[in-house]
Amino acid sequence: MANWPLLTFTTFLPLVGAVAIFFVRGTQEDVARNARYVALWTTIITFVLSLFIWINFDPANPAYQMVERREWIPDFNITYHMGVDGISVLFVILSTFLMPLCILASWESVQTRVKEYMIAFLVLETLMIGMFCSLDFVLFYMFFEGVLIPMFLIIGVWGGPRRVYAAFKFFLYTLLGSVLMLIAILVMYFQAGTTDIPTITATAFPRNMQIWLWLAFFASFAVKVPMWPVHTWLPDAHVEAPTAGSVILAGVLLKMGGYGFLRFNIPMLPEATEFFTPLVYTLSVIAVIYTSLVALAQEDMKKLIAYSSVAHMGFVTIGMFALNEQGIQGSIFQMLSHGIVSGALFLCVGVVYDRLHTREIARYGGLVHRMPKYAVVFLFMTMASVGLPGTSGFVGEFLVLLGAFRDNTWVAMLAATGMILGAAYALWLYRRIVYGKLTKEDVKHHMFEMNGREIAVFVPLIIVVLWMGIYPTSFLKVTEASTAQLIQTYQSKLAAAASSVSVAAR
Amino acid sequence: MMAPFPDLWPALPELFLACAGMALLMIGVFRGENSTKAVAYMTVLAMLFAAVLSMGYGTGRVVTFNGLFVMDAFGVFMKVLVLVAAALSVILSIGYIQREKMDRFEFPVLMLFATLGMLMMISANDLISLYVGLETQSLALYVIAAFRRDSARSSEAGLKYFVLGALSSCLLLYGASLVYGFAGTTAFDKIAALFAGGTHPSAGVIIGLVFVAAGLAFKISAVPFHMWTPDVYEGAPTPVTAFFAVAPKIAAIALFTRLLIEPFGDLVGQWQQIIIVTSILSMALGSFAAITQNNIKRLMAYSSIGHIGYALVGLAAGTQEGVRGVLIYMAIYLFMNVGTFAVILCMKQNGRMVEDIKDLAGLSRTNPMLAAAMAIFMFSMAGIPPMAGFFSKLYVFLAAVEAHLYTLAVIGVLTSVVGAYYYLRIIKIMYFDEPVETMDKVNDDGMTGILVATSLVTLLFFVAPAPILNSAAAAAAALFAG
Amino acid sequence: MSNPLIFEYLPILVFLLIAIGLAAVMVGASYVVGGSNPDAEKVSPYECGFEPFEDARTKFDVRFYLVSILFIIFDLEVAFLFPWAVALGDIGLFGFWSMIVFLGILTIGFIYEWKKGALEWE
Amino acid sequence: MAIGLGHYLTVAAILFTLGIFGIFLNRKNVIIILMSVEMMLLAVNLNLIAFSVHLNDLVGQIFAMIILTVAAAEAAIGLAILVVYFRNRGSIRVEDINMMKG
Amino acid sequence: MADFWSGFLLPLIIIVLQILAIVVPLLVGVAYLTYAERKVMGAMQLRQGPMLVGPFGLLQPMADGLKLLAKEHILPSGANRVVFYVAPMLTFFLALVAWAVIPFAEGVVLANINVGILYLFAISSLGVYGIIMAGWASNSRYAFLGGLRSAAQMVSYEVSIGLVIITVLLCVGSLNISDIVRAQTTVWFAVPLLPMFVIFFISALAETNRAPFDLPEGESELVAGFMVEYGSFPYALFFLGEYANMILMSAMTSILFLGGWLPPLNMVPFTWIPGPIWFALKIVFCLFVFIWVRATMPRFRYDQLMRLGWKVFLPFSLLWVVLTAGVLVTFGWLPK
Repeated sequence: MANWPLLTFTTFLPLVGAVAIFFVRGTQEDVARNARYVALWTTIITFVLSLFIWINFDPANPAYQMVERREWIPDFNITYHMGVDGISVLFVILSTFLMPLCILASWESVQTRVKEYMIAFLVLETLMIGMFCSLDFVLFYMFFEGVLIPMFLIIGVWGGPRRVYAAFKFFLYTLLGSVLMLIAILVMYFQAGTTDIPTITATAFPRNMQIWLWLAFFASFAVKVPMWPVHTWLPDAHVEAPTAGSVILAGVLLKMGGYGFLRFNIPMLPEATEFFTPLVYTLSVIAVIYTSLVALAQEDMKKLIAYSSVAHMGFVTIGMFALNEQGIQGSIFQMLSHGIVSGALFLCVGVVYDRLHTREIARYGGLVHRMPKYAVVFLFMTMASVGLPGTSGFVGEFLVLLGAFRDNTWVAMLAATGMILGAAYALWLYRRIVYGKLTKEDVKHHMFEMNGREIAVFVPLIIVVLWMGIYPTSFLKVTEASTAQLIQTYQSKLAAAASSVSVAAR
Repeated sequence: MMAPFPDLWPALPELFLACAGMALLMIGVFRGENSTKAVAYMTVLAMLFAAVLSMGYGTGRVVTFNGLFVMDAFGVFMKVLVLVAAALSVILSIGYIQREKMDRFEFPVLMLFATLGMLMMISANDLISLYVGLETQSLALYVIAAFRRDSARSSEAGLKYFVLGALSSCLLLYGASLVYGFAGTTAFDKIAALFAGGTHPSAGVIIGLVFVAAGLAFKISAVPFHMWTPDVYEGAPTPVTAFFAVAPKIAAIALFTRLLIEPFGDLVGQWQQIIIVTSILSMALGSFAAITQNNIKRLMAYSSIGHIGYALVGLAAGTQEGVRGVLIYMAIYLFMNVGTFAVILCMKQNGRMVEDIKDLAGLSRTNPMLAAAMAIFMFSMAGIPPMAGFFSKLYVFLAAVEAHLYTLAVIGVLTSVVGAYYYLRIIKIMYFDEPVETMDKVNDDGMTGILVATSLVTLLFFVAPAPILNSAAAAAAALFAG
Repeated sequence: MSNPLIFEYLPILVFLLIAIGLAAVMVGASYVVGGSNPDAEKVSPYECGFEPFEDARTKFDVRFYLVSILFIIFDLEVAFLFPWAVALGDIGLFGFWSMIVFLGILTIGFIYEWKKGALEWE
Repeated sequence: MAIGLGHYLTVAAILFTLGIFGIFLNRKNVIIILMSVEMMLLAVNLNLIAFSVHLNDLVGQIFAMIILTVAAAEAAIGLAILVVYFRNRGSIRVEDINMMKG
Repeated sequence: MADFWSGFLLPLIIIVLQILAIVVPLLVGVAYLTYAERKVMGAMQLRQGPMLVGPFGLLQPMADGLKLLAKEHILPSGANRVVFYVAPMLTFFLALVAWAVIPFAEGVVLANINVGILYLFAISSLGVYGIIMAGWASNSRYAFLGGLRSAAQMVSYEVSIGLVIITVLLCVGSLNISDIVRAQTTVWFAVPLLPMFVIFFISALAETNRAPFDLPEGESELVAGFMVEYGSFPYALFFLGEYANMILMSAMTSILFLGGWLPPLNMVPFTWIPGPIWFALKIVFCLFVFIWVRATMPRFRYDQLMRLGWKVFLPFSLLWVVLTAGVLVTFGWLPK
């Protein structure tokens, strides 16, 4: 099993499924049914396969594991280099975990062009996994950018009424950021002579260059995260995307930005990171508070959750740039948690949307009377989002705040304020939708309890949220070694730079 | 002074193509109009065979015809590209010219002769052979632009192309005359020797170089000499546009590259600024002007202007890596563009060719394969990985960054985002909009084959990029060694 | 600039001037001697009994264009032949065969024209 | 006053500029554009021959000769296209060449 | 001052005198060529020709000239005045200036330039301008069509003339006209290049719009073609130009194929007679053939005319060029 290219298999298995679906022929119903089943089984197998990655992963080892390396473009020293460490491995699992749920969630809600839909999702999965596994910049960039294509189509084809606008906005915003990153990658290539990520991580860049490179990377990842003020694509994209698209967007795509910060900005450009930390803090704090306030004013469920994502990701960036173990571990944990919780929330919205075809909060009310199980699930996820102890959200936010306190009290305090606001809008949303009297006619007649499939979607999510909340060590253990190494790299590089500066000054 | 017989071997592809062209002309004229299809297929075979002949040529640099003609790995690479592009265009045109009642056998033959001119351009090693090759190409192109005699648009396109082409030839010649006068020679090798070792050139040479560059900028339709492109692309018959968009561009870029690198390589400081400005303007105009277009051929015109801007980014670097970037760019550009035009040639509703972008509405429903192919090309042109177009941009920007042209690179990537917008617009129309009218079914094996082949190349380029990258690298190295 | 060259051509220049002068004098003299007394009928263009009702410079057969275009091509080829013919003794076999190839290509074009009917006049 | 290289170049430059202006300022007739092109080629040939004599090098004259030939072919094709155009549109006014805009 | 006199003015006066020595006999020759034509044709048609003015009608050309001089000028309505008048002047002018390079004997030539034959070729090519201008400027359909047809005819045959000249040049190796004549010392080119000689002469007929190729101005079809609107002395200029061109073409024929001023055989009785006389005799002979052809041959149809030029003469002369060059190269007979 050791020599088995597990990562490659996991990455490209969905693609095989996509190709298989591509060749499905027959009547429209047959094609749709077969496509659904092929997609479901492909994603499930991929998930199982990815569990082997976790099993084989040695948490004590901070280095990249299960490394595969092949010649790709030898002229440029660009290789096909895959591997996972403690930072990335859980994101891979997150992606593969959410995927079957997304397929299930779209089982009935997507009726048009099912074949293309499933292909798009499977391609998307390949790209996401590949992105988290790649250890070569060009390879990384390929996956990172490639994600735009299926996502653009998912939003644009199966999205809501303003899908075209949203799809364009999503695409162009992210593209704009990442092309600048491309330039930065090229500059690094010439500095380091390779696009190999571990090698570049070990390379020292001059301070001036670091500043520019950092900004370029930041442009890309800040849009992805998204940070205030470049977050505006997110509400649109979330609102217009189909439910499963929103889940993936919130669950995985946003994590790409955070992952990018951890993988590139911090270890590669420590001096610039140090220099820009105040900026990141400022933006994150604004994000946390401002978007929470904006979320309060939302009339659209998805929009509200979208803004909450911005706020939560603000926490993540704060934790990350606290640059201590608690902060970074917390931010990773928070990202995983948010991936599952916000995904689940979007699924909750999807459930009611499938019934009433509206996301306007005011149209609902009193659902608890008709759909008690749903009310429970929704409540649970809302609590997880707010950060109730015992749920995953609590662990992440707690660790982040802890880390932040150690670095900057003010930031931690403001972030904590954001948490309160978060509780406010989440609970208010829940109250408006689920509680109250059942007055509206259409709610009375159209809202039925969740069926088996829908429950099957939520059960694993609930289990995971509880698991993460009650026994977080099984996750934190995985990230621990790599985080420690990350911080150590960061500190030692900073120290080296400082000593060389002082040598120069002397 | 008895001139010795020159070594004809390096010019074998050209000689073969010339003979084949004349033979086909004779076959056509003796067999009559119904021989068009046969002549067209034979043209394709001739082009492909010429490509094989070019490839059979080894490495190293050979100069023949008293220094007028040069053959090296750079030439091989570019010639193969041009020949492949031309052959694909001919295949694309076969069905079209039959349907549109313009199946005169002169059409493929003219394309063959234009290709011959392009090969000569690529191998030109003297201002005279440069001019002769350029004109051999241009004269044939003028005619095929106006090939639909009964169409006012086609003849207008031909007229415009002719007038501006002639003007550009004049500019080029005026520059050539100045270079000749002030450098005292027209041979590239001698000009290069003149400036080797940092000799400062006289103002006359620089002015001449600027004029020559302007003339060539016309041919590659770089801003500010791009005015003809949209009109000609729109007016010319579509397969002709496909041909225009690819083969002559590749040849002209090859010529431009050789001219700037070989004889004027040591004057890089003098021409770099010009190329940078041209490049930026082309990228910007190509991106912004395309946004408002409704005709897809016109849009492709602006797109090609933009692409030339990106290719020039590589040239602006003036380094071996830059040239390699240009070569890779043109190679990938070939497949994307031929593919896109194959899609455009499939756009037919109720037996009538349509070329409005809005006619593509809902294509993904009515013809999912065509839409998928088009989407691949559009994403590729926008430079989104993993499509081939990403790699083409990667390598030119790589060169620009290496040459410390950061501003140029940043402007380049920013315009590529703007450009992405209009490529996305096409995808949006195909995928997001509801179909209005279905496209006719296309029964053309050649076209289908090209569609499949080009879209697969574009999509799967990343799997095995080495062949193209390596030969481009070898070609660039050859240019700098020579 | 060599002076002998100018002296060789000077007579031609003078001849040109004299010829122009002569032609002008002749026309001028007849203008003076003959005078002019036009009326509407006299100055109307010659027609076979019809009133000329429109400009005479209208469209005409495209063949005339064809002839002129063919002429340009062939006359220029003659321009290439002139120096070749004079220098054939110096340039040897290579020169000879080059021109034969050139003429061969020309012949191909000529055959093409012939078969396409560009040389037919009816 | 000896007529030197500079004079020839000046004349050629003037002719060339006139040709360019003829192309861009002319709003009347396409034929005038063709004639302007020919004038520019004339300027080029003048340049080449002046340089050829100045450098005592035959290449310039050969170049001029080739330009003459190619220019003739070019003019022939240009005229042919013009005729085709005229048959389609019934006009060769420069202002009328505007079917495609944008 | 002396410098000015000996270095500038004197040579100039000499040149002018030389020119007059060419022009005056030429014009007289033209005048009497018209007379000769009428007389010869009269004789061939068994009639007398002009007899009234002067003895044997010898003063007839003068009378014609005076008549034309005295005639009224007419500028047709709608005509382009400048072009209308320039056209005949151009025709006449070209017919004159071509003589600048014609050698009348060894060393007897106004301008012995080394590209004489090119000059001749160029000047004779320009002749078509006069015709086109006249046809266009007249604003008459007859004139317009006549001009076009005439121009098309002239350019068609000019190609063959060019090729014929090339064959001669191949045998000479020089563009100097005197050299061309000298090269025929052993044998006139009419002998080895007989087919070319024939082609050249026939093309010369077509080039001068003479019978049997005179249909551009055929009285019965196009009422004198491009000249229909001309009267008075402009008409006379066309007339003069045309006949001067005939003489010129005869001179070219003599130079290229009949050995110019050289005697037929380089031996005693012939060498007694001076070169100019031989030259004149040859020209007269050619002119006689011109007239003879006119008197005997029926007029060609236009399509036949174009066919002859493009489909017979052009390929044939092209072939002959290749043949000549091939033979010369193969046997090493190339000059120099």
